[in-house]
Formats: sequence, structure tokens, C-alpha cells
Amino acid sequence: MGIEPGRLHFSWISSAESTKFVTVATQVTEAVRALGPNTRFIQPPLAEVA
Amino acid sequence: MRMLLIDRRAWEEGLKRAAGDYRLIGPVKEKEFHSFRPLAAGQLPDFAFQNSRLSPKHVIYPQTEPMFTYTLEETREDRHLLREVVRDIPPTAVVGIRPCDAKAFVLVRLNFDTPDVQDPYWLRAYEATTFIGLGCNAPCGSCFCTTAGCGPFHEEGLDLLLAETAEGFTAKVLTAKGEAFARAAGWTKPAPEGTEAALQELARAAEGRITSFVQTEHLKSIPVNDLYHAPFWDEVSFACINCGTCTYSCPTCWCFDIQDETRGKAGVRLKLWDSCMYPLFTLHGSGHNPRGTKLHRVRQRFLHKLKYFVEKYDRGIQCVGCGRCVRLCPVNIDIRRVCNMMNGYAVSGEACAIP
Amino acid sequence: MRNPYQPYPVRIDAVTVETEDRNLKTFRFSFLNPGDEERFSYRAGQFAELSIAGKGEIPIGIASSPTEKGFVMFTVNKVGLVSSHLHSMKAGDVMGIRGPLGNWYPWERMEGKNVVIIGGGFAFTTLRSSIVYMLDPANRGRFGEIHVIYGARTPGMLLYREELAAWERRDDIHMHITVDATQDPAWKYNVGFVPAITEKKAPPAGEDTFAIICGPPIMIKFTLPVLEKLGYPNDRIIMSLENRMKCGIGMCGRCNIGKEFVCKDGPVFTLEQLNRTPREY
Amino acid sequence: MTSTTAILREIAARLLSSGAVEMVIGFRQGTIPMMNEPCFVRKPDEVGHLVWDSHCGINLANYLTDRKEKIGIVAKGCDSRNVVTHILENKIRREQLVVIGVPCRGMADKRKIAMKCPGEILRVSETATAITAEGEGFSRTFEKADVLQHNCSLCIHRNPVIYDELAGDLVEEQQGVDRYADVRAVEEMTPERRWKYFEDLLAPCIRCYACRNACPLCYCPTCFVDESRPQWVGKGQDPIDVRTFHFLRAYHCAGRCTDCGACERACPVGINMRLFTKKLEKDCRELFDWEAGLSLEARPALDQYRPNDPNDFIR
Repeated sequence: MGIEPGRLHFSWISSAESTKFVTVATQVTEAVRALGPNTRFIQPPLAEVA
Repeated sequence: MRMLLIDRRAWEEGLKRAAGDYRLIGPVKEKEFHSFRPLAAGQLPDFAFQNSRLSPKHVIYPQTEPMFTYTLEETREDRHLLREVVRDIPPTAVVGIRPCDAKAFVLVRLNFDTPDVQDPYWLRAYEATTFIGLGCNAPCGSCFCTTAGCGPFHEEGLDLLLAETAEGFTAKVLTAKGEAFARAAGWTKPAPEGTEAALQELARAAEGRITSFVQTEHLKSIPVNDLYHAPFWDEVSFACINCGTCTYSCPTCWCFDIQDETRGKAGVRLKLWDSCMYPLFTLHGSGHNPRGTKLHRVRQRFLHKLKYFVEKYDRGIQCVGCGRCVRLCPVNIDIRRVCNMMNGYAVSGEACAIP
Repeated sequence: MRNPYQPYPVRIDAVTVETEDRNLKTFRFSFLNPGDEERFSYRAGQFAELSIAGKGEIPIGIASSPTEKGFVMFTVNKVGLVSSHLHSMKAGDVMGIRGPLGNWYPWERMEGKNVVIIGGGFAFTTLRSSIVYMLDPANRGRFGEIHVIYGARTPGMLLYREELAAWERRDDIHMHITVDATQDPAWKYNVGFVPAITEKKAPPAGEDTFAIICGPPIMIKFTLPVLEKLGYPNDRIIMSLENRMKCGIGMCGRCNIGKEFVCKDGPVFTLEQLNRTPREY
Repeated sequence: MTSTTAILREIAARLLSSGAVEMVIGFRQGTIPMMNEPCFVRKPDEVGHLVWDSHCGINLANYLTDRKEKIGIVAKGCDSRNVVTHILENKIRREQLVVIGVPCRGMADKRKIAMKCPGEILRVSETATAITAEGEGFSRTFEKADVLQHNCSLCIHRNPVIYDELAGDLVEEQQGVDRYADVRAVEEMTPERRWKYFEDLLAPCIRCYACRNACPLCYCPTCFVDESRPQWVGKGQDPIDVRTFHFLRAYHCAGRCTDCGACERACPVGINMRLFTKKLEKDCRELFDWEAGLSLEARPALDQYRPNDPNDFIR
């Protein structure tokens, strides 16, 4: 589609694995932040459409 | 009726000059097909085409058109109120429209410009537009304009009619709008005596090249319920996949939908092309659908064009014979065949044999 | 050029739950801008598009009568996107009304005649408008006998119950209210389906009698033969149709039955007209 | 008349006379060059309408959905795979069908032929290996292999995978076909390039839904684009909405698409939306060793869990 690879993450975390959740969430956040703001699949504000 | 002579140089320079006063729209080749697009500065319309892939109806009637905007921001005084979108339409000229497509607008106008209500979106665009027609010297094998109330040099709906010649064009000025455009383009050179006769000769020759026809003379008189219950609809509609290709490519199809789209707190009410081929077109909130099968929907399309319209307006069929639906239908449902079956049913009370 | 798609801004003044299943609510609106009420001048039998920014529009029959001033009223069944949202709105909210749209019951033709109104379920809205209109002191003398046959599934599903009771008490209108079934021992009106009650209670047919019939398809299907049996001619059986609509002004192309648009040439048709056209409703 | 046509008519007449089927679904001669129309035949004396040539590209499995009759269906390789998929997905029962298999040598790409001709094509004829197109003042003959639909030129299942009757001898399957060169080219693009590439690819889309409706897989009673509660996708020409339609539709076909090419063939504006479905087809093949519609016994890739399913993408 043209979405940068780093924006999509999959992980399997059991409800008991709280530390894994923290680690993964932190990693994902950092990875996405490093890519900067998303520009794809963003629709312009409607004011511009009309 | 003034006849003008436009040589190649006058043509190019004239369009450049007219571009100062008009937004020019013309046929442009995109990949394999021609489409009607705004011409860039200095860009000439490309007349090396039989007809554009899709009709130029989008020039007057965009596929998606904002009607109103609104805000759902509760702090705003005008929340939930609809503000009309008035499209800024500069004087526009469609250069090189085929006579069939121009005539189509005349038929569509019957729907959008009625004695008691007018659709301002359609009408404003139509009134701002000048139609510079291009006579059709080489009609397609699937064109049937001459028996669909039109023709390769048909003048109805045009403001100026061009005929291509070896040196450039001859032009027939048909309306005040056409006169104004010719003035803006600086096309003033009168054509010599006999040009109009030559144009008629060209038209006759082009008409002679039409090889495909429809019969329509009995459509008006046959009772609508007889046609509605005719036995051939199952066979006619079988192949249909209920896509919107025929309706979207048709210059005379006008049906539309109205939808609200909101992003955040800002929204717009849109007018969008719709199609009688889609089940959703007529689906009731209750789940009931009066045209719930493809047989219903295919029958609706043909009856609308070839019967309801004929009865309602007495202006012939709602078709100009451009042949696009014939060429583009993915499963080869052919309006010419169906029209002739309907017309034939009026006489014989039975469907023609399947060819 | 007046934009026929532009609704008049209105405020919801009151919301009334009509039926025990809470699926029908009556909304009373007043116009925000002075002069719009006059511009929205309507006849009984017409409809309007209720317009909610961000949701869309729905065609709804006008339930108030032209003789009732200062407000317009609509009773709405909760079915789809717009009607569900409308049901969540409350007094004070602002929205739009576009209309009046379509034709109306043939009041000129019916002048001096007897009128039988046959309604079922929630299709009673424009019939309420018609009854209030005819009962108005200025109009009552212009019509002959008025009969109303109105049925719902249960007593709790009848619309406008207080008004029905008030009309029952009057002597210038013959009310025949019925329910499909009820366990309510206090129920003092008819029990039975509308076609059966019509057969028993409808006045005899004649040159001077019109029937207006409005209800679910199944009711219409079984009532028409009854009227036929009673001798009502097709051009005196008046029906109001519903179809999916968008524009309401005969342009968007979806609500047609044959060459007639339900939104513009209808919604009111005589049975005679309907018999001449494909029945795509 | 091709010999396949003659055999088809003979089979259809036999099936209809014996009462084995109530209708035969096939093609009849179209009204314009290079177009045949899907049709049904109910009586033995009507089988003369049936034809077979290189212009039968529409997938006839599309016409089986939820039908109740006993049907004889004319099926080339891809149609037969979609018949299998239809049976697996309970859109038709095997017992209702007599599959009249047609070994296929590929369908002609009418656009490709039109592009190679100097004017409008008015007549087309064919032999086993060549197609001749004629118009005013020209006549061009093409090797069939040069003017096949793209999907047909890459096809590795030309013979029907199930059949009860066979209209002709089985053909040799194409060997050593590189099916995914175009997908790889897209995969190799940077995300920016790819985004732009699809933007250009989909720009002409008019959302007529011919691709969806020509597809035998797209039989949902209400497609997600038509849903209003909730409304997933805007209905206009917004490029994001158009893109959402195309790639979500492709996902709905994952592990089901046979690359029959009906979508691309049906498109009035010439969009190659097969690039989307082929990417998923390639993934299914590489990751799950799955090809759709080859067997009535195997469960589709998305329909079964195997412990060794690839899951490297999960961290």
C-alpha cells in the first residue's frame, strides 16, 4: 500500500505478561515516533474539499 | 447563421486568446483513452479521437459535488445549519464535444430545469458553459445516433459547430454564446459562399457511415404494463452484474444520491452520481426493496430510457446513440438489441428471436 | 435561483413518545426564521424531508394540519440512520425541514363528498393531518360524512390516542378504531384486522364517497378487494405511497413507479392511476 | 464455428434433453467484436446460441451464486476453480452442477488488440493460434499468445480442475511461468514510490464497481462500501476512499482469488486491480503453500490453522 513498514506491529501478549506489554508498547511507540507523523490515509479537512 | 473559416494558425491562436476569457475544457489523451479535462495554458485539445471513453457530463455534473457545508461544533452559532456551497464557475467552453454529448445535456436539462423547481448546481454550470461541437466524420461501428434523435453533425445543444477540413476548420455559429466565443477567439473570417452546403454534404456523408440503428416508433404507444410484463426481461438481464458502468458512462443518465460526510466537526453534504443498477438505490429502511432483483433493475434502466422518458416528455428516447454502454458493458448487454426487442414487442406482442 | 435542497432551520419544541414499543415519536418543530412558516405552506397529505446535518434526510409525511398554526409536527418510526439519530434528539435541538413536498389528497375533488379514512399502524400521520383539517370549523361544512377506520397491533401501538378518544366523543365523525388483538378488559372498541372492520363498517360506495387508504402493504393488499367488493370505483380509492427518496423533487431518479415520481407526482395516487403503472413500491 | 462450440452444443443438448440439468450457463455471440454475452439455455433447441472462442473472459461462476436449479455450467480452468470455491463456501451445491469443462488456451485481451490496430475494429476472426482483426482499410493478424489477457498468459491451470463433461482435449499446462514479476516490482519499491504508484493506478477509478460485481467472490449481500451503519468508506471520489475500497476488496479475496482476470477485464477505465489480489495470491502461495480452488477436499488457507503457519511477524 505504501505504508512504512515500521508503523505496523504485531505481538502476542498474555494478560499475565504485564512486563512484556510495557516493553512492546514502549518499543512500538518509539518506533512509530521515529518515523514522524503519518501522511498516508489522511483525508484533508472537509473545508478544503468544499 | 454565420459560417466562419478557421485555419490551423487561427485555431491555435484563437484558443490561446479565448483562454483569457474562458476556462477551456477539451479532449485529452490519457494513457489509452481520451477524456474531457481542463486544458493547461497553451495546451490544444486532441481531436484524434472517435469519442471520449467516458462522456463529458462530469463537466456540468461532477461525480461528487458539494451542496452544503455544516459544522457540528456546539459552540458555533451556526451549528447544524447547512450553508450552500456556490461553486465559482467561470465562463467555460467545452471545445470539441461531440454533437451526441451536447444533445445529451439538452435531454438532461428536462430533468434538472423544470417549470417549478430547478437544480441550481446543474443549471449554474450549464448556463456558464459554451459548447463548441466537433462534427463526427468517422462514427464508431457501435454508434447509432441517427436513429436516436441525434446525428454526427446534430446541432441541438451546441453553440458552435466545427467541421474539420484540410486547412483547419469551418465553423457554424449557432447561438449568441457561440458568437461570443468566436469573438473572444478572434475568429472573424467569413467562410466563402457554399461552405454551408459543404457542411451539409459532410454531415450527410457522416450519417451514411452510421451502420447501426434502433427502432423506436412504437415505444410511445405500447401500454407500459405490457412492456413491463414482457417475457424477455429474464433473458435480457441474465448477464448483468449490476455494476454502474452503463449509467456512469452514459451522457444522459442523471440519477444521483445525497450523502453527508463528516470529519471531526466539519461536514459536507454531497451530491453523488448514483445508479439504478445498484440494489441500494431503492432499498427501503424496512428492508423491502421494490426493485430487489437485477431483472427489476435492468428493466428499470431500459424502461426509463426507452419508455418512461418517451411518455413523460414526448422528446424521443433518453439516449443519443453514443454507444458507450454498448462498448463498455463488461457482459455485452446491448441497448440497441433491447430497444429493438421492446419496439418489436409493441408490434408482434412477442420478443424477437435471440439473434 | 431558490435552492430546493436548502432546508428551513427549525428547533425541536417537543418530543412525545407515541407507542408502547417507544419506536414512534412525534416531533413538534418551530421555524427559526420569521417568514419560513408561511413559505412552508402545505396541504394535508404532503410530506417533507427532515434534515439532520451529518446524518442526512428522511422523507416523512406531515402529521400536523395546515389549520394548526405556529408549529409543524411529524411522527417518525425508528428505522434507519437518520430516524435513529432523530430519536436521540431532544427539545431545543436545531435541525432542518425541507418542503413541503409532493402532492396532497384531492381536497377539491372531495369537496361536498363523504370521506372514509382507512389507516393502519404508523401510516396514520397524514391521515391525522387530514382529519384535523376536515374537522376544523372552517372546513367541516365542506365535507359530508367522515368515517375513520384505524387499526394497530395493540391498543398501545395506536398513535395520537388522546385525539382518537376526543374524536370518538364527537358526533360529526364516525370512528372505528380497532386492534389486531388485546388482553385489555377495558378495551371498548373493535378487535380485528382493518380489512374485516372495513367490510363491516365502511359506508356504502357511491358517487359521493371517497376512500383514503394508507397503511402497511399487507393491510392494503387485503383491504383493496374489500373496497372493490363494496363497489368503490378505482378513481375514488386514494392511496399514499412510500418509496426510498433522496431529492424529494423528482430529480434523483429512484422513487419512480413507471414515469411517475412518488416524491413529486405523488405520494398520493388513485388506485386507477396505480393500476396503469408498474407497481414498484 | 470452433470445434469446441460444436461439442458444447452437443453436450448441452444432451444434458437438457435427458433432464440432467434445467439450464446450461454459457456464452452467446456478442453484438460487438471481442465481446460475448453470458447467457442461459433452457431448451435443447436453443443450444445453437452457445458459442466458444477467445472472447469468453467473464467468469461464469459468478452466475451460480445461490441458484436453486440443476445447472450445467461451461467452465474454463479459472471458472472451474471458482466453482470449487463457490461449493466450498456453500454458494452452490456440487449435486446441482454438471460442470462442462473447457480446456482453455487463454482469452484475448480486447484492449491490447485495439491498441495494436490503427482504427476501430469491426470484425474479428480466429484460428487455433491466431486472431485477425479487421477494420476500415486494415487487417491485422496476431499470434494468440501475443494478445492474451495478462492473467491468461501467466495461467498455470488452463484445464478445468473439476468437470463432469469435457468439451475438447485437455491442453498442456504452461510450465516455468514467472507469475509474480509485476508483484515483485511493486514490492521492491520504496513506500513512497509505492504510495504514488497506487495513486496513479487508481486515479481513473469511477467507482462503478464493475470489478467487484464481475468477481465471483464478491457475493456479499451488502458490500462494506455500501454499508451505512457504520459507514466505513466515503461514497465520493476522494482518493483515500477509492483506495480503501480497492485494497479492502482485495483482502476479502485473499486465499480465494484465482486470478481469473474478470475484474480487470470488466473495468471500463482500464485499471489493473489484479496487482492487489495477486500480491495476496503470492503471499498465500509462499507462506501457506495454497492455491485457491484446486480441490474440493482441502480447506482454504484462511480457514484452517496449522502449527507451522508462519508467524515471524509477531514479536
